[in-house]
Amino acid sequence: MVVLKVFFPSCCSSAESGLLVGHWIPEQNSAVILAVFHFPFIPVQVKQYLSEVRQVTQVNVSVLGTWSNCKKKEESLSEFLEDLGTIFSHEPWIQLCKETDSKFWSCSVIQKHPSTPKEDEIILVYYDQRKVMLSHLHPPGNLTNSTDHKAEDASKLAVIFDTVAKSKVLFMKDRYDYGPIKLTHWQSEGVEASIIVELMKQASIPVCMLLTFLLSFVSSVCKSRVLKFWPLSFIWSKLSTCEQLGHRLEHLQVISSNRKAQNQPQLMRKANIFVSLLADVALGILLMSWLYRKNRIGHLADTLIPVADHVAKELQGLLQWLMGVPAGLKMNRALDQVLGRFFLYHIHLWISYIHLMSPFIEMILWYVGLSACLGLTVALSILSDIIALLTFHIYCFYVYGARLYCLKIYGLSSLWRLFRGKKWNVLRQRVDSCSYDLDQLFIGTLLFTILLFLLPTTALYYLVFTLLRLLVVVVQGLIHLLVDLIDSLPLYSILLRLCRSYRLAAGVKFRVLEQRTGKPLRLLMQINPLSYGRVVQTYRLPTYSCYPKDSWGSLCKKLFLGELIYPWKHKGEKQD
Amino acid sequence: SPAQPATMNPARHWQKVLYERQPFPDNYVDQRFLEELRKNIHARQYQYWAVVFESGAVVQQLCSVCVFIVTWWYMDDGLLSVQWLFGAGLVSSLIGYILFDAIDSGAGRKENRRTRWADLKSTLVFVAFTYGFSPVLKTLTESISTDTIYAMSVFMLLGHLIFFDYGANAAIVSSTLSLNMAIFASVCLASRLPRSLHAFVMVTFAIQIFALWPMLQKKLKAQTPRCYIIVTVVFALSALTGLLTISSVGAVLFTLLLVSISCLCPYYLIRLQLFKDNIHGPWDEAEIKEDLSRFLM
Amino acid sequence: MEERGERIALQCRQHSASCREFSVRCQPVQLRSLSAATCSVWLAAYWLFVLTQNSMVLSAAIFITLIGLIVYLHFVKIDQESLLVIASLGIQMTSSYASGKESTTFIEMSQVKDVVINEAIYMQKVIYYLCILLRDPLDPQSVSEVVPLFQSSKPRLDCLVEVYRSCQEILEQRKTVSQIL
Amino acid sequence: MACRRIGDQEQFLATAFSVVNCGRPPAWGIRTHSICMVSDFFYPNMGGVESHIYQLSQCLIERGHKVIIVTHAYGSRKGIRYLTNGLKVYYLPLKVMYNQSTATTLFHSLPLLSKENTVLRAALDPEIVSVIPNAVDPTDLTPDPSRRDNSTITIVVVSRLVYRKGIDLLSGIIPELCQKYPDLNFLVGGEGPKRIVLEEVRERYQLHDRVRLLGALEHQDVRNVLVQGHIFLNTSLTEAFCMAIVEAASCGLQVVSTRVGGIPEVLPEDLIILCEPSVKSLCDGLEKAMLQLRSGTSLAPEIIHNKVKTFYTWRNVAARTEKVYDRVADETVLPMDKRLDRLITHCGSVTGYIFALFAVLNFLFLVFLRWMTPDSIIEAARDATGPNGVWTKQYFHTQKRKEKEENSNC
Repeated sequence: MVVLKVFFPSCCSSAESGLLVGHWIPEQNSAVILAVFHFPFIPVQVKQYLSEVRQVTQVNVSVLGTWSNCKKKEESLSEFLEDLGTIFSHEPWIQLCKETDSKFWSCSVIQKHPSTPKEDEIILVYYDQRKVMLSHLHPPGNLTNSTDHKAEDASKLAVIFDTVAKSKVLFMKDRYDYGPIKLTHWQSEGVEASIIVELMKQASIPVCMLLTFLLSFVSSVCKSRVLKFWPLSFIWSKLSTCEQLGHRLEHLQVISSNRKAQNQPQLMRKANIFVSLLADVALGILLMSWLYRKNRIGHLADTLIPVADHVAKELQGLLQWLMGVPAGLKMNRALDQVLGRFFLYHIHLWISYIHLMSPFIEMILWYVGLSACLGLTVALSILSDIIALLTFHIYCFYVYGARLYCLKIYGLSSLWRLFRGKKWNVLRQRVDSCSYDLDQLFIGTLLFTILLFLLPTTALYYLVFTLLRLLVVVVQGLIHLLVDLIDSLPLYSILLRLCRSYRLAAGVKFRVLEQRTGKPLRLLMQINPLSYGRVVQTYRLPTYSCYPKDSWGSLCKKLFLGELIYPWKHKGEKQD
Repeated sequence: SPAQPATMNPARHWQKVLYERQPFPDNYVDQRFLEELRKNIHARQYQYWAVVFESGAVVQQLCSVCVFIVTWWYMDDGLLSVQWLFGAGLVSSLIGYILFDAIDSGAGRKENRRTRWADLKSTLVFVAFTYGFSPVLKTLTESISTDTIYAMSVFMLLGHLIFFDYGANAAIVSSTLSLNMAIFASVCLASRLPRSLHAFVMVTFAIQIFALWPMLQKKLKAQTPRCYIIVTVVFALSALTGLLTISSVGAVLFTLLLVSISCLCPYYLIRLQLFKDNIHGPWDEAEIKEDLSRFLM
Repeated sequence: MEERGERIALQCRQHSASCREFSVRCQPVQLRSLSAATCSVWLAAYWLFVLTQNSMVLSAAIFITLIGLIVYLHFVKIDQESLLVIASLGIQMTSSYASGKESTTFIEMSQVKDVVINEAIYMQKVIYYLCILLRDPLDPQSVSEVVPLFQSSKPRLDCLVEVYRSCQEILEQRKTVSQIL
Repeated sequence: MACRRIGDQEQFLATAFSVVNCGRPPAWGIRTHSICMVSDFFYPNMGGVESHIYQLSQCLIERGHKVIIVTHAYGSRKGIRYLTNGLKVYYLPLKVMYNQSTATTLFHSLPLLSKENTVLRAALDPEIVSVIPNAVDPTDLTPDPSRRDNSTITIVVVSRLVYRKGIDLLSGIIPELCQKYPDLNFLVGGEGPKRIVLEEVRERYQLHDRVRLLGALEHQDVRNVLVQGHIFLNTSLTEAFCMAIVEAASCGLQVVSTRVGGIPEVLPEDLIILCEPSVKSLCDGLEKAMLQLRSGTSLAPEIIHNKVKTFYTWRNVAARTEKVYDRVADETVLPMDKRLDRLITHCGSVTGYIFALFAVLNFLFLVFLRWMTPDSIIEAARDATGPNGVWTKQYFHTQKRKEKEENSNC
């Protein structure tokens, strides 16, 4: 038993009687109807027209059968239709017949050569021609990597989609000229819009060229050797603003390159970059317009200095508290005093620095605010850098505390081994037993005791400053995460999925339409849109990764051992 | 097949081998089953006085701890002057040092290849470090409550007694750990004393009594057992006397402890040997009786 | 049919010789358990309200239950799972949620290697389930992926065997076709 | 259903036990059982226990029994799988605690060694304890004298490098013999905490070119190592069966071993030189073996292999195990009160009551579980592959019918 499938465009269901034109796929035993040629026509013209279409589209379009749409069955017509089969010889010859009062069509297939077995079942599949033509099929995730293989093993549906998409020309052809042949198929209505699009396409070429020129100039300036010297390059690598600018520069280069996108993913990538850039700049300008109205910058500057002052005061209070009996903990008084004074001196330095800066703050902020026109992400990056600069004293405290604590922890761990009569074997990477001399033992234990009793003091300082540092790191990390989100979100694809869900197809789904015995099975083929998750996953723009590299466990271990932690960005570089 | 009838040799006896298929079922129980079972092979006969002699090491160590605590008590109360303790320590150390070489007439020193210069260097290191760190020690535990320090010291001294090398061959023994715990306890206690000089002298004394004194004892025990007994008794008596001046109840309890360790415990050990019921057989893990460490020396 | 005390119903419709649809209807939304959950949340909120005298708590509780209900009906509770097998086209799985949302997956026949009943260990239990074996495009003899069917309703074996038999009948047709071609 | 650990002489039986279910009437002469093997160690892990369970199961399936194996999941290998001949394996998603063992194994992993020990420790009637040797697959372990270097003598040691395998003795033997005989080499396969001792000996006596430490060996590589040597040395301090010496003998090596545990029962006297567990005795034994080798009085590898080949076969083991299963299946299952009675009377005056308490708790837990998930909810497994496989037949019947119809249609 062989099943014959007829894919029929639903827009043709009300067409007048005529010829069914489409593509026959023998290996699937299915016919894809693309259009209906109306009566009357001259067979030679039809054949000539089809051969033209074939040349242009590279699809083997031919007359597959006849289509009759009439009130009641007429004997003469059916005979005539059968005769047509001799003129346009096709194997098999499909005869579709719709009676206006009934939803159920009759369909018959005539085989000239009965060598093939009897076909006793026909499935009619309705499809929306426009949607199928415009949609882009996304094969399931695991198949995407084997693209080269797909050519030969392409799924059946992909072939059908391909056929419809390629025969776009067939639909175009009829737009303006009313030639000798009348067809029914899907027709576009947005002619005016397409003219605007054409105009924009023309205009975009010089714009792109100008942009490319500008960009090459900027990038050559960036690459100049003056900026490569040590202190400058070091600063560049530490500032997230520079990285963000570099990233955007790359994006602009991708957009403005006059090479045409070769395939769908590249096209989508360009569009995504473009839309995300636009959205970024729009948001940035919105921010700017908000900032520069009503002298908000001045207000900001006026509040910033007191805030910094206030933070310093709070820190001083914290240190005073630590130098007393914090939370009832009894710490080593001498060491406590030394550490507390050291940190207090630092805060003092910091306050005087801030006050020195205060007259210029407003000006700096004003100029920095201008950068928002480059995009919200740039503004956010600058914000992150400013936070890093303003909390430099916290960073310093943290580093001192961590170094001291780290030293103690390492000292204690090795002295603890000595205490138990063990030692670390560097060659074998394990703990060996070892017999120490009496004096070694004595000094080791003495130092161990001293370090052990001084540990709580150091640990408390370390704990407090680590918490402060973590706060800053979390804020910076959140900003970076936001920037990354704006950078990587494929806005265009998401918009497409939202408004034209058929454009991004994950596959198809079928609905069984109501049916009657003796009539062919009718199915409605609909496009199954891609889920949002997969849209984001497929079209995510690559960014420099700024996600935490180490797990929570390793982070906790680092914190415990007193190793330095940094925000999620620039992990590899900041090792000193 | 394994179930071959036993006709080929009816008189064949069952053999305890696996490589041969025997005309017996797998769950066959032979008459000789369990005949290799042995009991109490390793049970040892102990001599009462020998065990008492061996318990001397424990008594000595208990007395050392007692003497140390008593001395610290005197120092803390100001009954013992720093100079006196330092002087006494110095003199006894010198005597001990001479004795240490005199007992085996320098044989041990030759074996260890340890020069007098090394001894002097060690002494200098001790003194210098202890003296240098004594002010730090003084302020070290200022903010920690005295009870905590006492608890820690007791814990450490107990640890010292547990891990001390009494001559038994057990996994728990670790003379390094034992000595370190004693030093830790002495540093803790020394930091409670009124002056930094006190702390210095106390730690020095701890080194003498916990590190040097056991070395001398070991040598005494090996070379002149009779002398060792006398020294032990004298040491125990002096410790008791010292304790008696502080607390008579403590002295009584300590006496009871010493007596039970040196007299009752050996007796009990010998009695318990009668109840031993160890099963041995060829399935036991074999013991390596040789000393294999010579291959790695 | 009963599964863990829940009633489920298997419905089989034959559209044509080569097209069959099986749908398993799970137990409908249980008003009792839903209202119990809602009531418990509200009671807790009321208790908090009595403690704190803050009416925000009550509005938050209402908001949370509403959100929870929507999420539950829209993303969690599956009302019906159906399987549409069309011999020459493929197999389509549809699960409809309580809110009416449907999620559909269609697998082309050329990818389907077989439909089998498999055993799996699930929540301390060994259960049977029906699954579609997908053919590996690189190596037609091997299986690239296993797609389980009726994941939320988990029908019992006797039910599965029925579906399995029908599926196999249709897959048989496909095999004969390929032999002829 | 009877469930018992069968105390035969295999060291792993503390970790693996079988559940025998014999509900069916005897078919063609031999009774068929449904057997469930429970073990923490199974394929893809490779080792003695793993291959034992696999081979035994295969032989039992061959004899018409239905066998399933229950083990824990290994990485991505979880769920239910079928192996050769329809051996069904349940890889349960259990948490692995330590060294591929789950909590249950860690619990009762007491070494039950020889029959005597089992009987003594568990206070059992010796009649219910059967001794079944382990089997060795001799087809893979064939000698290959061409791989030997006959200008020197090579002593092979293949064992885990742990204290119980007597690696400390080996560390004494190596310098002793290497200093005496300059043409002697050692080849040591295996890994373990005592490796460091061997490395230290090698460094100390500068024997890097003569003592090769191969590290951990896969099971399939063992033969490759064995055939390179002349003498196999086993220094175990305790051993139940010692597969290693049988494998070595099967590869045609002269075996020198300590006389501990069940080793004297494993090989006949002409194939093994038994020594006391001391460096001196083992050195003497090795010297004797070397002397035999030099003078040519030792047996040829092929002869040794042909002898060993007949000793321990899987079919034999399966047949003997089957008998134990038969006997166990005949035993009546004691009711709960009898079991408690037995626990209280057999296991000491105090511990007996404690055990009985645990038994009662376990029983209550079982009752609770049955209340939580009644039997009616649990799907009964259908035998898909065994001799009376349900589906396969039905499926093939329907398929055949279909085909006939098709043929008539065409």
